[in-house]
Amino acid sequence: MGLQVAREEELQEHVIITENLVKRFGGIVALDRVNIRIPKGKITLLIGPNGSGKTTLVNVISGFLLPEEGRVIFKGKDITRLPPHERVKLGLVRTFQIPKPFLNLTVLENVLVAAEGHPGENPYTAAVLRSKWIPFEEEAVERAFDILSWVGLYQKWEVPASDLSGGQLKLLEIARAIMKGADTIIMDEPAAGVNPTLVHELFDRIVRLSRERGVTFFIIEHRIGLVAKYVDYAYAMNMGRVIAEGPPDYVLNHPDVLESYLGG
Amino acid sequence: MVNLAVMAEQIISFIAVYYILSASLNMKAGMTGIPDFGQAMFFAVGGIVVGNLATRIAAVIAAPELGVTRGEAWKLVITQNTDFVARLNEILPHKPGLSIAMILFSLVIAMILGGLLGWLASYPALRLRGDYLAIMLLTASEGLRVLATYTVSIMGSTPTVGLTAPNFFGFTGNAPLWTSVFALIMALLTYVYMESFHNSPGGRLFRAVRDDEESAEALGKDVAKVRRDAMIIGSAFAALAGVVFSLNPWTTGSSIAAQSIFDRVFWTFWPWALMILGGMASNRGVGLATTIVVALLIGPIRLYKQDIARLFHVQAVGIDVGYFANALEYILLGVLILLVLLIRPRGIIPEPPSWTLKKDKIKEIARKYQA
Amino acid sequence: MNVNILMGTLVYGSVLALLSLGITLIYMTTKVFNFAHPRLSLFGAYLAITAMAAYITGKGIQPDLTVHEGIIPYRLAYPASVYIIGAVVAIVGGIIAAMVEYYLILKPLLDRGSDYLQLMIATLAYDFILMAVLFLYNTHVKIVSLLNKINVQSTSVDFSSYDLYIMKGYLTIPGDALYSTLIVLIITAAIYILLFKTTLGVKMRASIENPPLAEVLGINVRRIYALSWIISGATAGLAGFFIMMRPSVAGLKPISATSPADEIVVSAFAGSIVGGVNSIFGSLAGGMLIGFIEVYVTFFIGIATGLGAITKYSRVISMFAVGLFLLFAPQGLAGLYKKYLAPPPAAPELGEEEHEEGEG
Amino acid sequence: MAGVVLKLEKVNAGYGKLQTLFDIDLEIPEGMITVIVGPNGAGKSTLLKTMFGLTTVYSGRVLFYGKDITRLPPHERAKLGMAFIFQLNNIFAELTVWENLKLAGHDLPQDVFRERVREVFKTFPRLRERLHQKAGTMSGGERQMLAMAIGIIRKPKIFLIDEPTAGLAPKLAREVLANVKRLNEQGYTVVLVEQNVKAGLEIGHKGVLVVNGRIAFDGPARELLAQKDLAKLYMGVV
Repeated sequence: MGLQVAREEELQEHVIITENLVKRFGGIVALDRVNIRIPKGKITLLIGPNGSGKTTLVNVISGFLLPEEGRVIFKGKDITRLPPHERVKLGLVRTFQIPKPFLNLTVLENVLVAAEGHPGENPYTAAVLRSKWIPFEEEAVERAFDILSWVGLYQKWEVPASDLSGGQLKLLEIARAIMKGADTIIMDEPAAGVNPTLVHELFDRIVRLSRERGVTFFIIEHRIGLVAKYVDYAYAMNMGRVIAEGPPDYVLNHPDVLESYLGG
Repeated sequence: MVNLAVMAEQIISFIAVYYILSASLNMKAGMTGIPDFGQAMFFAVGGIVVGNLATRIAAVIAAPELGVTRGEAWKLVITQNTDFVARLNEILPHKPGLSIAMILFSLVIAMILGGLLGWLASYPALRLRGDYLAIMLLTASEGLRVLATYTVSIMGSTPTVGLTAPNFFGFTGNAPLWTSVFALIMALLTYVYMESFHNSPGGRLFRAVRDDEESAEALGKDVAKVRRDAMIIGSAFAALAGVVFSLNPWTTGSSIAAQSIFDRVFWTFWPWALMILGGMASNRGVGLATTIVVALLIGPIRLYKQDIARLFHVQAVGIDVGYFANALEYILLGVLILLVLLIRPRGIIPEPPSWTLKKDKIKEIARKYQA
Repeated sequence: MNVNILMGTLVYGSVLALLSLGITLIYMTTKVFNFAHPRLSLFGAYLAITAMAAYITGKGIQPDLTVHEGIIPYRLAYPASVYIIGAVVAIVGGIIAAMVEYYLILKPLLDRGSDYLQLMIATLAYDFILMAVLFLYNTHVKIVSLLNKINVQSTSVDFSSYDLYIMKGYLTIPGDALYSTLIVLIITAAIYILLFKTTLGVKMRASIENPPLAEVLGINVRRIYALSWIISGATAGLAGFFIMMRPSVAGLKPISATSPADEIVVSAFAGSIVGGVNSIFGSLAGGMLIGFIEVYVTFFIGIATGLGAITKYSRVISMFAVGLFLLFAPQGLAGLYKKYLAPPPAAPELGEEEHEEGEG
Repeated sequence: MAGVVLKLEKVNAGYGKLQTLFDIDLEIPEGMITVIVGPNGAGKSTLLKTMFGLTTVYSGRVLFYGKDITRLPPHERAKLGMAFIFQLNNIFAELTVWENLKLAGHDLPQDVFRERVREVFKTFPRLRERLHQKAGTMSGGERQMLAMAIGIIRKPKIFLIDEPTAGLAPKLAREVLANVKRLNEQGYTVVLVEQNVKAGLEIGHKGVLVVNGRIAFDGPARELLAQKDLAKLYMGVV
């Protein structure tokens, strides 16, 4: 079978590379030698029917599950055994299917909490030595507004997160991820439960972020019809295996993909 | 006859104690979401430090002038508390250095010990959530109350009688006035601190952890540390409230006893009521609620309960006036809490955002990025 | 073997078992730790005292302290009807206080979606109000003087000298130790029958386990919850009756509006938590266990170590029990039983993969 | 001509602020199995829950035998003769099988209840063997049986079943679908949400495809199954 070895130029072009990932639950093989490569600065889509192993793959890449075999390579570094928060520090951030905002904080505050290494977060000095963190905070607020206007939440900066709609909450999650310094964002079903108009708005933003800022997106989505036109590359999985990959049109018309969606 | 100046001094003292205690609770429960139903035990630390530590040390230092050995002074100040403190009070007015040193000593040591106890209590706070944690802290406070009540070496006093602390403000010439001023200054400093902390990235982080721990963790925040810090700092302030209470004869009624400083109604449940009334995580709300409620309710009731009760002519139906006054406070507390929960669950001033920079400054930055 | 201590343990353990049972029932159905629970007991006790005093004075009954000889020699100060009236009125009082709490305070808050903290604080607020009402009632009716009239010579309510006593040789067995234990056993059996042998009990267990499914099957879940409040109030009232009969158990002060409820609250919660807050039978066992440790075990530790004073600290033991169980065995005795003693349930069959999120 | 049990007219619905269903028009014919399929997140479960009043309806009407039930709470619908079988937690795991059944028939006269229990045992003989076992200790397939039995005891006019095969091994899934079919053969009207399109449509009479919160196909199940571009349609590409 031979282990696939990541070559130099592959490492240059691809942010995430998985090599022969295997993950079992009891007797069931959830991931069966999965090899994927996520191109840098592009939007990659992952589709597949229920139980095909998509969520397991995302959990392995983001560090919430450890694989039995295989490797996960992020920016040329083997991160297979790295805990999730270490991956966050490297720039790999995932969002959840159900957004988890800080409900009583304003949109701006939600983004500001994501700032890394804030000197003003030390509770023993924050109240007394304000001058120590004011410059950092000013800079953070600037970045936060920059990001908010990018994701399209600028108008809402003063509103508590509890007043946002489902789609806006997903935008807020993206904003926090970028504030955190993420250059690679894995999203689990960003369009689930969001009305079509907002889905288009959300993906317009995602496209802009990837084109203009070079952010890499890896997106699981079921509502393929809505989002297919926005993505650059697609993977399809079934029964724990990658059954097709390529441009979205090619993958969506692949006979194995069509067959797998109808079940056995 | 009601002496207005005295009344003002007394009420200000009560407001100060309650504000510091409620603000401390607000940091733990309102901002960080730790349901601290054991607030009384942190408060009691302040009482113990003043009653059993500062009092003894002052006695030991002043022993030669009182004609006893230092070893005797250490014991006598407890065993013959009233007499010995009376003698001490005669010479303390001439010793401003010692008095001030003892006040500062009480403040510093109590805050350190309070913080330490908060740090200990933060261990269950990291493992337990919600109502279980509330019960756990309540039980811990009750357990410490029993320990302190029956262990003379902790309280320095027998269970019910209590200790009288020396008058450390005698040197000012007008002790009642200056104890009240001292209490007021402590309360104002607490207010400034809490306001400043709320409007800092640290305050924002506390509130974020309260809203969603997992999300904070996912953003790389050390949630355990945040909860621990909130318990330490918050509890230190509770101990500070205990010191302000214990140094002040207006509030103690001249006696510090385990029964009174561990009282969970006075030092746990009233602060909860005040915090909920003011608005959780709303420092201004807590300050406002404390001022109004203490000035109009707690203060007058505690101080003039007999007079108030007489207004109701309850003797006519065979109800004891003193009992009625006590009952009145509880009924008012209960009804007040229920009304707030039903009518204004977010309090009189709902939680504000953390204005880390001036609002104008933020708006100025905002304008730059108007897409 | 100290009979007095054993008897005291039985009364105190029974009181705690009854209180823990009530706390657990409310936690299982209404999801709140009811801080006012011990005060419901006192409410029942106050009504009971009043009723008993009124009955005794009304009928002009004089206490009779002679020992009746026979196969079982005994002494009973008043006719049995006096005690029965007391117990029944206590139960009714407990139920009234509980229903007021549920319908006037907790239900409105539950309907507007209050969180656990707000519910907990509301029970506290109710506790204050109830306490103040008892306070005022006490001074208004002057229960003490009422009782003085019927020759209960004490400054506060303590009925123990008028209790049933069985006297055989040197042995004196107070009646309340017998019937409080008996009643706890009967209640345990009755609850077992209710829960496992009647349709109502099945409905109760169903409403606790899966309220939406029960509702879909047409069961009025709200009414079932009200029933649990009734049981909780009734057992609280009964516990109040026993506290009144023997307030000296475990160092409780004689009954007054504040003291017994405030002192016993931690131990009662300890019983519920040690039992595992979601287990009815666990709460009964937990209450008994805490009572046994607080009275019996500390007494013997005191004798063995020569530190008689240690019994004063008995309530610290409850505190440790709460801490240890919450931190290391939050499911309590019931959880330990399930883990180590009960037969394991069959493993459910594995799905194809971990269950992915359902659709939104 | 079979009657119409349930009718949805221009229904817009969702959870709280999140709208997931758009302009749904649908008829559920009497005595048939109607199978609702569609990709995850398309709104098929929401559609089923809307029929039982478990979602927020913003506009439109839901009719049950011609009666407007749009604003009726779930337990009232249960009394009208509708049964909903949840995807998860659809039995009382802490109760025995017998207690589960007794609970389902709590408002029935004794003799009727006995009769229905006999009926249940005819349909699911396996449950009789497990009668005094705690329901939580049974296998996944047996649990689904019990969930349906709870419904049968109430003799509803319509069964709404939400993804009964989710998370089950293939063999068990087939068994569960066979049970649904048997249910229908005894005369019950069934609405079934099923993730396995082929297997679901094979037992169904009517097929409904939901994509992106809208109905993309509504017709005979066999016709839907035979659609050449079904898979594409299914993914909402077309």
